[in-house]
Amino acid sequence: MTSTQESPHDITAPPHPLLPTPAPVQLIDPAGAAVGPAPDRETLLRLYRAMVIGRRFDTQITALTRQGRLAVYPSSRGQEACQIGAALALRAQDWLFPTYRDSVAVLTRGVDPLQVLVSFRGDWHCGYDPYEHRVAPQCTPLATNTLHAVGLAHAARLRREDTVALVLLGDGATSEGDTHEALNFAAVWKAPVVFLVQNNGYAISVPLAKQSAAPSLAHKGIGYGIPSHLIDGNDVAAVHTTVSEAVQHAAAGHGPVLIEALTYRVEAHTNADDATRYRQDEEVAFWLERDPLRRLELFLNRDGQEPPTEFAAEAEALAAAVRAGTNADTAPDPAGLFGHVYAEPTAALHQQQADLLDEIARDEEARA
Amino acid sequence: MTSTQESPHDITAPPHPLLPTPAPVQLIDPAGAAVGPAPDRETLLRLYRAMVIGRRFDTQITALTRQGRLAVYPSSRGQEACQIGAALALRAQDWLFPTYRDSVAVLTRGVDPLQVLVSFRGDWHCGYDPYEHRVAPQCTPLATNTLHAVGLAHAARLRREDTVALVLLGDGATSEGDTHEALNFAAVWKAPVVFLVQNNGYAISVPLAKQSAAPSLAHKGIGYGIPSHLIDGNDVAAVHTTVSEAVQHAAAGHGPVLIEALTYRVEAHTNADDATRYRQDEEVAFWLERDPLRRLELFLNRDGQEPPTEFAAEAEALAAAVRAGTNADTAPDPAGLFGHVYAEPTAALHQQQADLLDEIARDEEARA
Amino acid sequence: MSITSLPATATPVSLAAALNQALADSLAEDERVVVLGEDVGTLGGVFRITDGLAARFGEERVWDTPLAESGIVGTAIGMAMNGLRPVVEMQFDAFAYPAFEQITSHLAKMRNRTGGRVELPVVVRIPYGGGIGGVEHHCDSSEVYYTHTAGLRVVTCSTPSDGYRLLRQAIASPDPVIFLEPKRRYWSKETATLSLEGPALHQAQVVRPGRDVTVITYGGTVATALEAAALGTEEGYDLEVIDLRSLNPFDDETVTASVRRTGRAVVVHEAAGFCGYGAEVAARLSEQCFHHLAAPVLRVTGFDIPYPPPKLEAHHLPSAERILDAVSRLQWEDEDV
Amino acid sequence: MSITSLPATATPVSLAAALNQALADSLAEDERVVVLGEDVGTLGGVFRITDGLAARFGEERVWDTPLAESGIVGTAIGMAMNGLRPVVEMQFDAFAYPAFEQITSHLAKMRNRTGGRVELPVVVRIPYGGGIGGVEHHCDSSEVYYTHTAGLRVVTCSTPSDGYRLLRQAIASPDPVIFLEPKRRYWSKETATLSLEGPALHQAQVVRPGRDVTVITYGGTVATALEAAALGTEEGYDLEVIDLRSLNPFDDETVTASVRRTGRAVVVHEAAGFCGYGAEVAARLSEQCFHHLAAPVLRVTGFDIPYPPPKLEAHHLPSAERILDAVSRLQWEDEDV
Ligand SMILES: Cc1ncc(C[n+]2csc(CCOP(=O)(O)OP(=O)(O)O)c2C)c(N)n1
Ligand SMILES: Cc1ncc(C[n+]2csc(CCOP(=O)(O)OP(=O)(O)O)c2C)c(N)n1
Ligand SMILES: [Mg+2]
Ligand SMILES: [Mg+2]
Repeated sequence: MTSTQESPHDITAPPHPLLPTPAPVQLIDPAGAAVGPAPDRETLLRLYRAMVIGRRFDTQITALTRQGRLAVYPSSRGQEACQIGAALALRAQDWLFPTYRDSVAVLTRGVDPLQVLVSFRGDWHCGYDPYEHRVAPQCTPLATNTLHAVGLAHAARLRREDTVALVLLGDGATSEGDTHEALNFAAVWKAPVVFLVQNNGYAISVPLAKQSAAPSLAHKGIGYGIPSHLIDGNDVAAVHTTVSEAVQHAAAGHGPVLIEALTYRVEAHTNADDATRYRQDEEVAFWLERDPLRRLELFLNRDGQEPPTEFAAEAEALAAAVRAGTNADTAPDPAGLFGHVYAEPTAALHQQQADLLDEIARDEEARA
Repeated sequence: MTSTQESPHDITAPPHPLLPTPAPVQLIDPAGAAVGPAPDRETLLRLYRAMVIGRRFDTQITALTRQGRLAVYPSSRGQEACQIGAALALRAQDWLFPTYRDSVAVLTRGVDPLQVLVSFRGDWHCGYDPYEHRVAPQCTPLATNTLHAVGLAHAARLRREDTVALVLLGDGATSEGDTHEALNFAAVWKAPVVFLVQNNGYAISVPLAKQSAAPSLAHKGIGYGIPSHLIDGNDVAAVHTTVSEAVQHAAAGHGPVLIEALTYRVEAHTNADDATRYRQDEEVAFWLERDPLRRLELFLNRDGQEPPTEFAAEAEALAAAVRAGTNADTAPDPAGLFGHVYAEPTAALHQQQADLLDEIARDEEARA
Repeated sequence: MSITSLPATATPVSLAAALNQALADSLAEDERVVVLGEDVGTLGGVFRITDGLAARFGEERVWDTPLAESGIVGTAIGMAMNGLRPVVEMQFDAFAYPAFEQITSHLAKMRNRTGGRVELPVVVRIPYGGGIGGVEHHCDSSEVYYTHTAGLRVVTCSTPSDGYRLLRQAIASPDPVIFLEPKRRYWSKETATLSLEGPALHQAQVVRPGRDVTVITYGGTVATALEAAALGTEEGYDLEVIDLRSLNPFDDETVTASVRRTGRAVVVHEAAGFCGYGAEVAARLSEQCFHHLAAPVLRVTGFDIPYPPPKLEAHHLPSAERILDAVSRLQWEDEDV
Repeated sequence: MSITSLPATATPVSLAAALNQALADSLAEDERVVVLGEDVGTLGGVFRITDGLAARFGEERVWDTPLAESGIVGTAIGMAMNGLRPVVEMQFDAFAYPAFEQITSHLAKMRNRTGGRVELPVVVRIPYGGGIGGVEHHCDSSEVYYTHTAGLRVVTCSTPSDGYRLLRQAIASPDPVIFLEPKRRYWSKETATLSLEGPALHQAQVVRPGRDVTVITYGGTVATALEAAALGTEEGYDLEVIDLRSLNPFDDETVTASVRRTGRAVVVHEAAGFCGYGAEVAARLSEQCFHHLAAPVLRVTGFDIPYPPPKLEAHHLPSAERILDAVSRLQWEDEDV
């Protein structure tokens, strides 16, 4: 055998054009050093700004949740590189299909922070107008949003509109049948969809090993004929670059792309969860060491460059606005229960609303 | 570059241990020539016998269906190599999970031919005792049987029983979410299951190209960590050998195997279908040329050897028994409607049964 | 052979042809309408309801999907979010169950959860019910799963002319509609001119006026009730028959007016009786017409069993005789129980 | 902390702890019993109902599945075919919908389709209903989807001691059981000795005897009805409260005996009223007790809307006051309508 044949396994080359590279794509390593072509500084500063703000938004909500001001909050902490790298890869005409976990992505897309919080405060199911920023309602039934993204993207294609749909899902959600159907429909229809799996290692308490025995979740793509990428999800440069290329690929009519981003959920599943029951402090510490925001900071700091400081002030202002906006307890109008079940309330709903309002009036009278 | 590096793409080697070979595995070619290590003659004769009988059974039912003696029949014609090669790869302690299409596999497993026909005659939903020959009821809701197979196999493993479950499904059924969930559960649990996809090119009228954009359906395996094989489904030797090895693999505790067998449905989807609406006669003719039974005959005939003739007589006897057994019109007992909804009929069901029997009695009286 | 161009003059037309015409006319009039499902393209559907549509309107308007019902409804939801009006076909009743989560958690709720900002004008066509000698899983009457789910309109049809009108209205509706087609009536013909004029989507119709008893039904059993009414005259009963058409919302006005007049009611459907649609009808009639009722509202329904195999289905399905039996039990002589 | 070893003497015990004990005792007594679902292993379930079981019985008896509900129920069916008695957990009500096809087309029908040869002793545990400040998709009352499906037993529990008994009976049942756990009562305590003695799986129970009105309810609203009964005494009403426990089959005997005595009935549940379970109760009471009823059977239910967000759910849920309002409308002075 010649020496060229004995060359070590090349981790940058996939064994099949549709398979991911064996090692996750990384452009900036955990120490903040460039290991691949990073985006230009302007892009990186856009990403950095959003990450500073996103992190502050998330920690602020977690704090408010601890004070009981929210019904529930599934934190994005640790996953900001995925959510922001991806959200900022979208063009104005594209759509984002987020899950309950992706509040930071929703914020980054331009949705008003207090509108993001409406559902977590228990005021209403979706607090923003999905059409305003092209952000679907945050989705709770796992993997169901993947199909919505495919349908929306396919409709855009039928209508000759240049729109890509980016759908976010977790490692656990990849096990649901809907994910399979969505990948398949997208591939057969060549729908312009980007599937971004945020593999944070857990579905609530269930670790990836109990979720999948595949070499990687990105290895699923080839079974649908979808090109797939495995990336370092704590490297915002890798996420942004890969998703941007995927959006271009989809927009160019080449069909869907599947991306698996390896990341970690730093907080518990939600404030109601007790993560100490199923994971070790050392594991969390390991991942805190790989914090995506710090990594970008290290990169921006390299060669003694100073990262901009004005974003911190912006983030604090947003946090203050969030605190102020959630200060007062809100009471949504009970009449709102009946108005949007159908385009026009049915006779029965009119009656039920009248009965309720009457009951409330009687109660108030009784109390007065 | 050296010439070894320029050697043509090797179709016998998969690019990854979990991927299928690019070209389908074939042991006997359409002309009846050996192109790989065929099973021994004794095994081939067992297969041949079952194919002669299975073919006759199928054509007999199709004829009876034309005469209106059956409610519906989805023919196995053309797929005998898949169904028989696979069924005969099972050991007594293994289970078969067939679909509506797999009557020949069910017959081959030992189920009484008239019991196979009970459901197609409209007498009852499942006409045989699933435990007698370890054959699940023929399954109509697509892909749902894949999960049953995984559960049964996993239970066997938990109980330290040496049982493998073989589940049959079609190309269309691979699109259903249940197939995905079953492959994933099987892989994560290392359940002893063999998934055999009979890719006959169509789901009723829908051709494979509208069903999947994957390089092959067997390429789905790697996305679950399941070793996968693409085989010539009209080559009973390839089917039998591959499924036998898969059964061994699963029985040895190595987990599930996915096999895609390329075959063709010669008849329409069922007797109620009009296949001329969606496929060309030339396509059917092409596949008739690749008939699995004839291929085995050619192989057995090679070097002037005579294939045994006694199987034809056996097949005729079975066909005659089927004709005789379906001659009289049967009328199942209406009381049977209520007896097996629950272990014990509820008070309400007792009442409904009494009402019905009373009504029937009154009707008969009126008619008398 | 395409059945998509019927003349505007009265002519014998089957329910299947009328529904095909409704789809064709909706596709022609509104470019946002698309038709998708298993085998709806080249084949024209296993019941040929979409026959000829792919050829006429092209594969971008009418197409075969991969085989996955959750996928079909889920992607239709996405399409509707983006301005289309998808009409999807579930091949048979029981094969809509894989789509149950998409229907229940999204199709039904999207308008509500977004405070009216996102509407989903999707029609889910489901050939339902028995009476065609179909094997297991091909004959379910699944209406209650949908009528109990707030946010869905649920509609049934019973005749070609009404089927045409209802399907067109369903496609035009801003709400998601579960459109139940009684498969055993697909081939029943009626001499009619297909037109949009007639009752609105939410209205019930008195299809036979009568004095003695109100028979309330829908879909496949409307014809059975009419048969009972015809037979009933021989036994001296004058039955009023109401075709509900819209199962949700329920047209209280039409139904209670009739029952207050007749004082007696029978509800008829194929689905199992227990927690069946007839329970709602009986419950609300008791609430709304209590002092007008001379007898309890009786239900003539399928038994509380899985749908039986072909050779036994005749026992299961409500017959004209069984309806008349119920009528005769309506305490005509004021016996106490 | 494990809550799996409770003393046999009467002691305050929550519904959650009682259900945990029922699982532990079933696992200990019958080696065929296995427990599986999302997060039921290491975490002990999001409601901790399976707390400590994996540690005590090992990962081959109690384990975390991949995240796919159709997969969970579908594989449980296969396991039951092969001699096990799986108890599966659906994490929340709306997350059982992906399993709807497996439940409806297989779990419910397998015994029937095989003429009794294959039985599926599977228990599907579903934490259901609202009242816990849960966000959308976490608070559905989905009982009718199951009660209308022949072949399934459907059971609800309302107290720790009864929850213990019912769950043990459900696991021992040869039929598939949908076991609905009212999540807002998980933390309600009762001083009780957990035992198997008491009513059978299919029996309703009069949980408070009374003379004037029969209030029929189940699950989460039993406590509400008892509250109404307590308040009602002040208003001069003596309410009898029946906890149905088994929603399918329905215990006609207990319920009609009560209503024939009281002559008045109110049905209470959280689910939407339209085609809700109360419709069946009202319909069959009208059929069976027509001449005993002084007033129509009234229903106090959730509105016909998707389950509302946390801050509005109190308006939606039946309250003791709303039950008493209905009681007061039961035509005590024989007004005609
Ligand atoms: C269909 C469905 N089943 C169960 C749940 C309950 N549930 C909510 S989040 C979750 C875990 C999801 O894990 P993953 O997809 O990895 O996302 P992550 O929360 O880690 O971001 C589960 C089981 C749900 N929301 N939907
Ligand atoms: C869940 C479900 N959806 C739809 C159907 C209706 N149906 C019966 S067979 C069939 C096509 C199946 O194609 P394939 O899986 O390739 O199997 P084949 O009939 O070719 O053997 C369809 C759509 C069904 N039986 N189950
Ligand atoms: Mg996760
Ligand atoms: Mg096929």
